[in-house]
Amino acid sequence: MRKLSLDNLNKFFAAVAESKTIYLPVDQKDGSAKYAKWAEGTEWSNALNTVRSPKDLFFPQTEDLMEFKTEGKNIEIIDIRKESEDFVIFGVRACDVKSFEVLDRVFLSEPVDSFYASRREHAIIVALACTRPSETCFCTTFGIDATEPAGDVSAWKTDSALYLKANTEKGEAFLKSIEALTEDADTAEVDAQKTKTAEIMKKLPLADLTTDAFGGGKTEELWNNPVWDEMSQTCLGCGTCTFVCPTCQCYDIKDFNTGNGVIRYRCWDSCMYSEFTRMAHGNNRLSQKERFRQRFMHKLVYYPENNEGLFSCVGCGRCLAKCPISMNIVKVMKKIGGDK
Amino acid sequence: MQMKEYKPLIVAFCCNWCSYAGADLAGNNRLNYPADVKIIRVPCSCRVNPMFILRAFQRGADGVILCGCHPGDCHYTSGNYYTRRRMAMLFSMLDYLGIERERTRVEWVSAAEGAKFAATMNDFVEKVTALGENKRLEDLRCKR
Amino acid sequence: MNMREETLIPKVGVITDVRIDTPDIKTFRVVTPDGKKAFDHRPGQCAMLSIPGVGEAMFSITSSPTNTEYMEFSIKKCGCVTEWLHQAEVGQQLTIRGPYGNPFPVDDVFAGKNMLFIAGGVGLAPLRSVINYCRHYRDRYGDIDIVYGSRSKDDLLDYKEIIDEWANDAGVNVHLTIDNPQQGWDGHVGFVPNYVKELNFDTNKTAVLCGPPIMIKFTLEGLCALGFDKTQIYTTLELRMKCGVGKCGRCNVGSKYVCKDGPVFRCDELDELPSEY
Amino acid sequence: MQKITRDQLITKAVELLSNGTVSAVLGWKKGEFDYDITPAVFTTEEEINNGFVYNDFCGANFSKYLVAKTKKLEGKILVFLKPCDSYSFNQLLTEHRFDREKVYAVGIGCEGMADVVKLKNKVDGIVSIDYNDDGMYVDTLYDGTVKVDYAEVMAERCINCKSKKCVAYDELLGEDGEVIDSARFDEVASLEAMTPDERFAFWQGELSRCIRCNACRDACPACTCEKCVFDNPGSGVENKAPVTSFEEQMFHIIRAFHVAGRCTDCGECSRVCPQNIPLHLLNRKFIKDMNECYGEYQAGAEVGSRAPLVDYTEGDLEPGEVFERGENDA
Repeated sequence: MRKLSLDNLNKFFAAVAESKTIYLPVDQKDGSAKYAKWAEGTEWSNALNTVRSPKDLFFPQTEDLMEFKTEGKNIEIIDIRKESEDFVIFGVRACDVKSFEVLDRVFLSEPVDSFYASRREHAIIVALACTRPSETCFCTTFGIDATEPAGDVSAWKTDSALYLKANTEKGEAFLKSIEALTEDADTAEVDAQKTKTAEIMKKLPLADLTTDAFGGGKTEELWNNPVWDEMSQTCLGCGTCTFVCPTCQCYDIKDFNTGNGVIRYRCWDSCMYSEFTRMAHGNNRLSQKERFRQRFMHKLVYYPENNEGLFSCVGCGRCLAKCPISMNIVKVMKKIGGDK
Repeated sequence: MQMKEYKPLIVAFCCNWCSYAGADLAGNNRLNYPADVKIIRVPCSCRVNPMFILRAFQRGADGVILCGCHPGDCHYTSGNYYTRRRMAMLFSMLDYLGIERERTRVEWVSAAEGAKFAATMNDFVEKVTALGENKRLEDLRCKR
Repeated sequence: MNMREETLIPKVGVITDVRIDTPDIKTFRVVTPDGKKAFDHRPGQCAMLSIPGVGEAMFSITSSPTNTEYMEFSIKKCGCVTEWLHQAEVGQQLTIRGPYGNPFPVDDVFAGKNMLFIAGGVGLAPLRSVINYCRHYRDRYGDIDIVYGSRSKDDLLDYKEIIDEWANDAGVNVHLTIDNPQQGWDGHVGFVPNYVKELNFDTNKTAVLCGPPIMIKFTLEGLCALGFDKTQIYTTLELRMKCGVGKCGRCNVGSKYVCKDGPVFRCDELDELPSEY
Repeated sequence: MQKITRDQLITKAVELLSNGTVSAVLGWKKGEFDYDITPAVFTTEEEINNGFVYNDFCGANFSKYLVAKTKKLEGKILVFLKPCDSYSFNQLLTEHRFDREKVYAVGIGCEGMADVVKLKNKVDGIVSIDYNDDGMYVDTLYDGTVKVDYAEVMAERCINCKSKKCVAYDELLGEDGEVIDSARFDEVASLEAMTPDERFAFWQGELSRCIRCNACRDACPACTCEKCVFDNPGSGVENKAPVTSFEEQMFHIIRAFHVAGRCTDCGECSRVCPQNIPLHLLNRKFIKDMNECYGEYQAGAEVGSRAPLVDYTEGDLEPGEVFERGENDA
């Protein structure tokens, strides 16, 4: 384990930034945080997490896929892809690190999504252990240890220092590149922090939430549950939950005619939108109940069925904080699983 | 490198009954006004939806002017009265968002006012030229 | 740049023939600009066609894989992309990518079986690929029955091919029907599900169904009434798709993605899916 | 803290349900942490006793739900209207969006609602909240019990409340208030006083956070189109994500314009925005302009009133004069 004095933090960012772009959580005017590029003078946010998840950095909300030039009846396809450059995502929480695994299984399964893969391969993830989880946190439900985040490098921030531990080859190379700024350290302070945080995690209001009622193979059992009617009745059908979710990955592909050509781009889409499944001949999910059910069934049943039991939720709590009507996956899980 | 002289692109929505005829008259009378004014004929100034104005800017317009019959003279009795309120509100909103107010204008031009049409366009183009390119309400994709 | 292949980036295709089949269905022949078939496919698979600026949509490949020269798509005018295609002329380029989805199990499950094909309207498009495949390798399959119905005689897709070729093949029985009586039509009149029941097929067959959802529903009931088991019946689904490779999430039904795990499903597999297709 | 209590509302709801006046109740349902309250439809006394809550986080405006619920449910539906909700209620009636006969409206006085974001910016790890006369006592994960004054966390829309008068109801609980001469346009005015460059920078900063979740639209009681122009592929402007800053601007200008004259200034758009964009400042700009140019008008104050943008007078200001007006004021 290596140790970086917090006094050297800016030197560290500057040193890394010489060769790679660093993205880290920074505060916004309204008090929330977002991932932004580090530049001289950028302050690292103390916020527990960002409103938008770091999935943006691999799977941006909008991205151009290709361009077309048309002339008469002829079409030319222009491949505008560029290999990503190396970059560092700094301060990713354990839940969000886990979300990358969820996304990987979609985008890196055959046929591999080259846009996503290129960024993923060039990213170094420096994950940060939590010390002050919020009441909306429930990552433990999904077996995530917030005190021991995965990622290429795990980091622990104490009052005076940042402790760093490499988990992968990429991570080791990264630590090596900043060796001059860090020193060897024992794990005492980190261990103490972990114990303390673990105690807090146990006391969180959602600590006893379980996934027992869910998982692959439960489609038939849960599909006709009257809960869907009841819980979806005031859903607004907006896309807030899906857009702040670190694991939601549905997208749309659209064309934009610039007047000089056509750009085909993709953008996030939401299964909560009424247009999501609309075809020329009709729509197979006509009511908000069906769309609402799709979202939660996908996260808690369909996805685990296809991915050896891995749930497509990481307990980050963003949807709990942001849903305009405060309806969320925890309420659904508790209602179906039996409120304790 | 020689600097190319900046010429703004102006979109003019002209009502079919008055302003479009006014533009025609300006042409017939050989009155000069810049060729950078692109006229879009609409059945009534009231046909112009706020989205038209924004889309004109998106597609590269540097200024948008809306011309209709004089209040009281609308072919459809009251269309331009509604336009007047709508555009007043819309342009005030654009101004509120920090978009230069000289880029938008409403002008009443009758079929007999060829000279006014030409003068209005000359004046508008001059004002927009002074402002330079539209940067605040542009869609970069359309400039590739 | 040495980035890996990207399935979302299509190839250019060119329309070399447009056949007007019915008032609202045209069949387009598509090859690459150098005159070759864009890619190989299996019966029942689909391809994404697009017109830049208009949109992209999934279509089943109606020509048989045994046709190595070109692909054909029978397309009904019903949305943005299809409407645009319907006014396209020969020589128009479009983009094409694929093949997507699972094919019909023509070489294993279907081999040696008596085949019963049941189609309604434009639902013949995906089946034509299998039918022609089976006709091409005639000796690998038993008897072939084809039940095809449409609104009227004019709405029968590939009518000429059916009459001139299919009906003349040995061991191939074609049963046509239209919804309402029509002058110049001396064949059967009535809906497909009823006709299937009337024909009273023996159950020593593997059935393949495609058509509007309501037809599929009642024909399936009819077949089961005749004693067919759901494991003997195959159908092909259609849902909104964007990526074609099980990532965009649109065609997700239960744990399946129609584009990747379908579009061909055995009817007993469908029973395991939530009824949302 | 609200003067109207949960018990009062429950008693009323149960009474109306059991005497058959209504068959369903639109109300607030308790959440996990006392502040995450969900609008819900209650149909039995048991459901009401178990789940119905009313506290300072019951800000959601129910009026829009009536459009869908009156079509779907048999019999009358009971709705509780806070003063600002009652304006939306009237506005929807003006636009014939639901059948008044199918609704039993109970007006309730309101002392101003709390803003969860403000509370969370003050207090970390909220476990539960007690409401006392002198403030909220928030039980937290890290700092024990923290006392928060109601005024500290009051929502912006309530600080600048325009009216405590219920303008529509079948029955009123508590006392009716008065229309207030509020300072709600002050922030708009201070923006107007900035230079165009400053205004542009301000709005770029705000709008660039937009994720186009459409929550502002979907929560807005004035946005009741069956098909929104931004969802309609035929409109040519359908978009699901703000690809460029232009599309951000367009969405928000058009959203505000489409409700101009119909917006009652209930503030739901700003409340639901996950990125805390002050969307009400766009709506209020239109309201302020219309008040100044075409006379005072409050949407929803009475059923059947004619909004400024569907009306005119021959002597209206010219668009150019609207700008000059600003300059003369300054």
